[in-house]
Amino acid sequence: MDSPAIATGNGEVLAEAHAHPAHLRHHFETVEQQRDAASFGMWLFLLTEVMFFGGMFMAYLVYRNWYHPAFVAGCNTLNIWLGTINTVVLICSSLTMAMAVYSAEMRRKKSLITYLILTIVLGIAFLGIKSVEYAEKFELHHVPGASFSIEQFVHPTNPKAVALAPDMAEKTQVYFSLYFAMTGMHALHMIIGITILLILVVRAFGGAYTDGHMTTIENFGLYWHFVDIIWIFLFPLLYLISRYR
Amino acid sequence: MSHISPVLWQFLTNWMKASPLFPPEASTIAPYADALYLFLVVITIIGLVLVGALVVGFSVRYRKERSPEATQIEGSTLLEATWTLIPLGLFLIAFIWGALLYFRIYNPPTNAMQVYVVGKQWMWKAEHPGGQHEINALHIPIGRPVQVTMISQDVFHSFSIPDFRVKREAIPGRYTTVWFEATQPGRYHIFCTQYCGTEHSGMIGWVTAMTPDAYAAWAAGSTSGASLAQNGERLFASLGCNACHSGDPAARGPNLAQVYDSRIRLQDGTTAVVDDAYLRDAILNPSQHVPAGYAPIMPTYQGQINEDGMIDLVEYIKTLHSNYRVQQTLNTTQLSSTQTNGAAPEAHAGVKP
Amino acid sequence: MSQHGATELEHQEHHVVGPKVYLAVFFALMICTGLTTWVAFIDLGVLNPVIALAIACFKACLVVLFFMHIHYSSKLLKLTVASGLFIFLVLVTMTLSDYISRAWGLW
Amino acid sequence: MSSTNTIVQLPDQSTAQLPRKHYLNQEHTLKSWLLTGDHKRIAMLYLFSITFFFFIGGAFASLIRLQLLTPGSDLLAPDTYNKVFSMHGIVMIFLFLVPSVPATLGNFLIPIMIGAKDLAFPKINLLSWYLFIAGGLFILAAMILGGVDTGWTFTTPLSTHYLNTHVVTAALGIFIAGFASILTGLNFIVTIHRMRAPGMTWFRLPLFVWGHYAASILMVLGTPVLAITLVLVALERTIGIGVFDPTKGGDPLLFQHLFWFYSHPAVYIMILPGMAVISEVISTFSRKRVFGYTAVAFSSVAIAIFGFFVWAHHMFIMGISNYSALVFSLLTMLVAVPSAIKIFNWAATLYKGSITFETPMLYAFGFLGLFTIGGLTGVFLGSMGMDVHLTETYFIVAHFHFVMVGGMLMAYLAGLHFWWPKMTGRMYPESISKLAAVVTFIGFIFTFFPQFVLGYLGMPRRYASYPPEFQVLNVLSTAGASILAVGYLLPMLYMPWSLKYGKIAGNNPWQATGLEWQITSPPLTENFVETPIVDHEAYDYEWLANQTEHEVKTVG
Repeated sequence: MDSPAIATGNGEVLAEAHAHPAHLRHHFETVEQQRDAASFGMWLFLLTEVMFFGGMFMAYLVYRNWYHPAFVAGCNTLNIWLGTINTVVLICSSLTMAMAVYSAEMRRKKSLITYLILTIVLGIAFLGIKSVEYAEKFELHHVPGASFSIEQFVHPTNPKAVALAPDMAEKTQVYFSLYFAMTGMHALHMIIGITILLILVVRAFGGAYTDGHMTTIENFGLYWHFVDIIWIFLFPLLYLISRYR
Repeated sequence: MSHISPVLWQFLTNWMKASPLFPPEASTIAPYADALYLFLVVITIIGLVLVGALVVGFSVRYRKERSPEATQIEGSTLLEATWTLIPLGLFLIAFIWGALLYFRIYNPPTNAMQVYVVGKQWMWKAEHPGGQHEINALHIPIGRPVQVTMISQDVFHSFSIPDFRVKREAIPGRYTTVWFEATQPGRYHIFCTQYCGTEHSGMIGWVTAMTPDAYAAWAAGSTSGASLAQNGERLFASLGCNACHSGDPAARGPNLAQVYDSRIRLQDGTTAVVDDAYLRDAILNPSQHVPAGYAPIMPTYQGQINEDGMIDLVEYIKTLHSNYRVQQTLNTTQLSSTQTNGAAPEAHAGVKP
Repeated sequence: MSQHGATELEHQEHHVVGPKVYLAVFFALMICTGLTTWVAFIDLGVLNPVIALAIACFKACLVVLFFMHIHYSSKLLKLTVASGLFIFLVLVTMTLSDYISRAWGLW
Repeated sequence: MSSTNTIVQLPDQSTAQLPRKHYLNQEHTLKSWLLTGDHKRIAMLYLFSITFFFFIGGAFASLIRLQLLTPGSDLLAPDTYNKVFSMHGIVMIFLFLVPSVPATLGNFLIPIMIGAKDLAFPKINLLSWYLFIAGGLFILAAMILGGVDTGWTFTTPLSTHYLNTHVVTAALGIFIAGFASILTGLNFIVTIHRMRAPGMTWFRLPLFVWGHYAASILMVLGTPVLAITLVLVALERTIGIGVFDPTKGGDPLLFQHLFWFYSHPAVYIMILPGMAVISEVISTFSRKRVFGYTAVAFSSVAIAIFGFFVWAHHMFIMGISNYSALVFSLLTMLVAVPSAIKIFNWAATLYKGSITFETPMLYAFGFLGLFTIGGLTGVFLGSMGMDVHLTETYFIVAHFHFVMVGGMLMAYLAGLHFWWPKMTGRMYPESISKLAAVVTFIGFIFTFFPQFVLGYLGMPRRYASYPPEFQVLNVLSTAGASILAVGYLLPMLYMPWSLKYGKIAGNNPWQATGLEWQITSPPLTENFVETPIVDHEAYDYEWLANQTEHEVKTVG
């Protein structure tokens, strides 16, 4: 909780600071202070992200309790296996990202680049699977808005599915609204993440991050893991409600 | 306010009525609201005078010319505690008093007369059970509690009668209620206070409070001919509700006679009190309101009945004390359906999406 | 400022988390994912969502503690994470206080 | 009560000189301003932009007051009027009040006050300004393309389904400006935690920093909820998802919950930095340590925390459950207490001081009076039964303006005058600025006090036309507004004037104790020649008295 500057701000350290280690910005006293500030800042940013998604989780909670049958029916139209595979893909990408951070820490340029590219590939795989799922929703008219149709819920073609009363079937639109809002926002975060990863790879080729200054890659790792955590919650909430029916 | 000397109270109320600082007290709630208001105003004045006196007093006494030396003082826990606890106490009184008033405003007495209000951009439509329809106007008798059940057809509106000190938002998709008892004949403003679009400031009307006799005369003179319940009955028949809700023990739908205000068991094991909101919801979202022992076969009437029609239906079911009329209507429709060859089934098919 | 020494120590060693920990966490996450999908097909009544969320929370904790290094981080960061959780719970509980009690009727 | 006596003499300014090199003349190119990482220059950029937006919002306010001069909608058609008050609200809240003190004074002073060379993330600080400008441009675009008439509250389903104006553009603008505010808050929190100079412990921080710390917590945690709410509104408008739409099964009250979850704490985002300024000003001009330093510091944090628990008091008549209304009302009463604590501590600070009445002090006195009224009328609205009659009327307009304009804007002007010598190196003209302070105060009372009465009489807010019996009070209010406008225009004239003709201020014209007063005015780009080592409490006038002997040249 305390400023490292207090501990280091006496004369001798100041003299050292004037020697300006590489990557130390002028307004920080020490590299440690700079690094701590950066990761603290990143965590605060993630806090805002928690609240950003928190609003949607809140809405989900309310409507799930109000329209439970519609949510169950909506959930049953999702492909649980694609969801599970996507979860696995995302956890793998988290692992590769963690390993990338480790490689940067160990100053291994080659493995850093490999792991970053692996992370990109896994991220794109996730988005690919997601887009397959989205395309299916478009075909079934399950995208909220003008083209939304409740036909599948009132008269399901799948013999195992439970038919909903029309009034409850209408409420599946709330489920899909939240489904698209939540997974869409998550996908948007993935796309932003992949874009940044591409930049990181290019700069890693140039030798960045393996020279001891790895704050950027560390903080990006935090972001990537956070996106993973959001999916860890989205998966059970959207795919696994009362699956046994 | 009985403990205040009557003379003083008289003086205060007369002054309040004469001055433009207060709106007239035209309902039974108004004096309660004004009493709380006065209490809060007094607190504010005391607070302001206290702060003002401290600031001005210290500024005069300790201005640089008189007090060239500042004496450094760290603080005082005792003083901090004082000005934490005293305001806290006062605020808590305001909280309790306000809560009591709130429940007075929103808990209608059971004998209240019913009026329905539908808000839409940009007018208030008032409907009396006797079939009197008014736009941007509301006629009520004095000396009788009036419960207003409202709903909005489009956006949020807010039904406000400042002279009665009551206000409630009319919300799309849900009934809200407020009640008041006018004490003096007169005309009072109705405002829409929730911003609702272009003509928001045009959404105003008048409450006319009348003596009971005058009200009776007005009610007799301005009825549209059919009461809300009668309109509801017509709608009930034309939508084919009586096909299932016939009152027969073997009928597919539950018996609706005397169902209003009763507590019923639902299919999922919970119980619910049948009030206006329940009836409305059960017609629009029947699958969430299936009574125990019945199959969830009722179709939804979402998008087929406007809010006025809903009010007619609700009012009809409210006044349904026996099934005599239902069976009569049923007989006529069955008769007509056999005559016209399937008019009723068509109507039935029409309600399926 | 007695905590100078403590903070200094805290900052001195920047903990490097090795691949072993990462792999262990990774396998735990995988097992949890399998578990949660498997459990979803068993009818446990109200317990289904509870278990699904419990597993999700556990997985999230693993990611936060190890992948995101909170386990090795300063108190400040731990507090930051906790405060995020706290304020989210405020949003949820206070809003639900309205939704839950709305169903109880007028008074 | 341990006590010591201190005498503080104001320095002789006749010999004061501007430093040869400082942050303003370090570089002169436009690029050096637009790509600067210097928190002081970014503060100046913010100062210019929010002044611009203040006058846009002010122009809309004048239109509102002129329209309300007569009962009919004579000046503007109702839909134009709706656009005008919506733009007034949106511009003033999101583009002026939220960034006002934090982004200008906070940006300028927080690093200096804690003895740092800059904020922790200078580039993010600059990014925040660009985001703010982008957000502002979107809002201006919405205005120029035909306006938006949702009110600043964006109530659904009105905003999603019933209006054809540029709701999405305006919402996007607020979304972007919101991120500017998040980044500012984030930067402050990290800076205050991580960048304090040696010896600058938490309880040696000036109360200005405490207030900003509390406000920053609210910015970081509250704003994203507004962001997602506006995203959902935009999605509902554009592609028709059904989260808040009652016809699709959504609950419009959920929008209110999410919106006020941010927008109630937002008023604390606006007022806490204002309170922070007042602590500094009152201490300086009574030459006394703020009475009950810890109480004032913790009351800021208490406001920040409790501020998150009370939002549904905006919804008492909207049909939330009575039980939950009860809880929210009780918590509202609790959050009022820390503000009362602050007021009394400030008043007690004057006790046994050595008080002078420079312009910032006059504004601060204005703040004390108006904020007391504004705060106590908030209790009216927190008291559920009273709220039924008062909410959505001019009472709430008056309450809000007493707190925000009477409180926050007074504090902002107090701060601007107080730190003007530090920011520019020159004094503003004292007598005319005193006049401006008095004019502002009088104009304010005339403008907004009648609105309390109007509110109790029941005049609804956001009315383009109104029943004629309300006219007398409205005319009074408009008359007051014209005085108020003069009060705000005066600083616009003499502040720029003083840039060239003002007296040279010297390092510490007020003999204040903060670190910012121990360096040159205007400060060097790096603030301090070498990192200061703090060995005294905040507001230690005794320390200052000893310092004056060698004119604190060592730090600057």
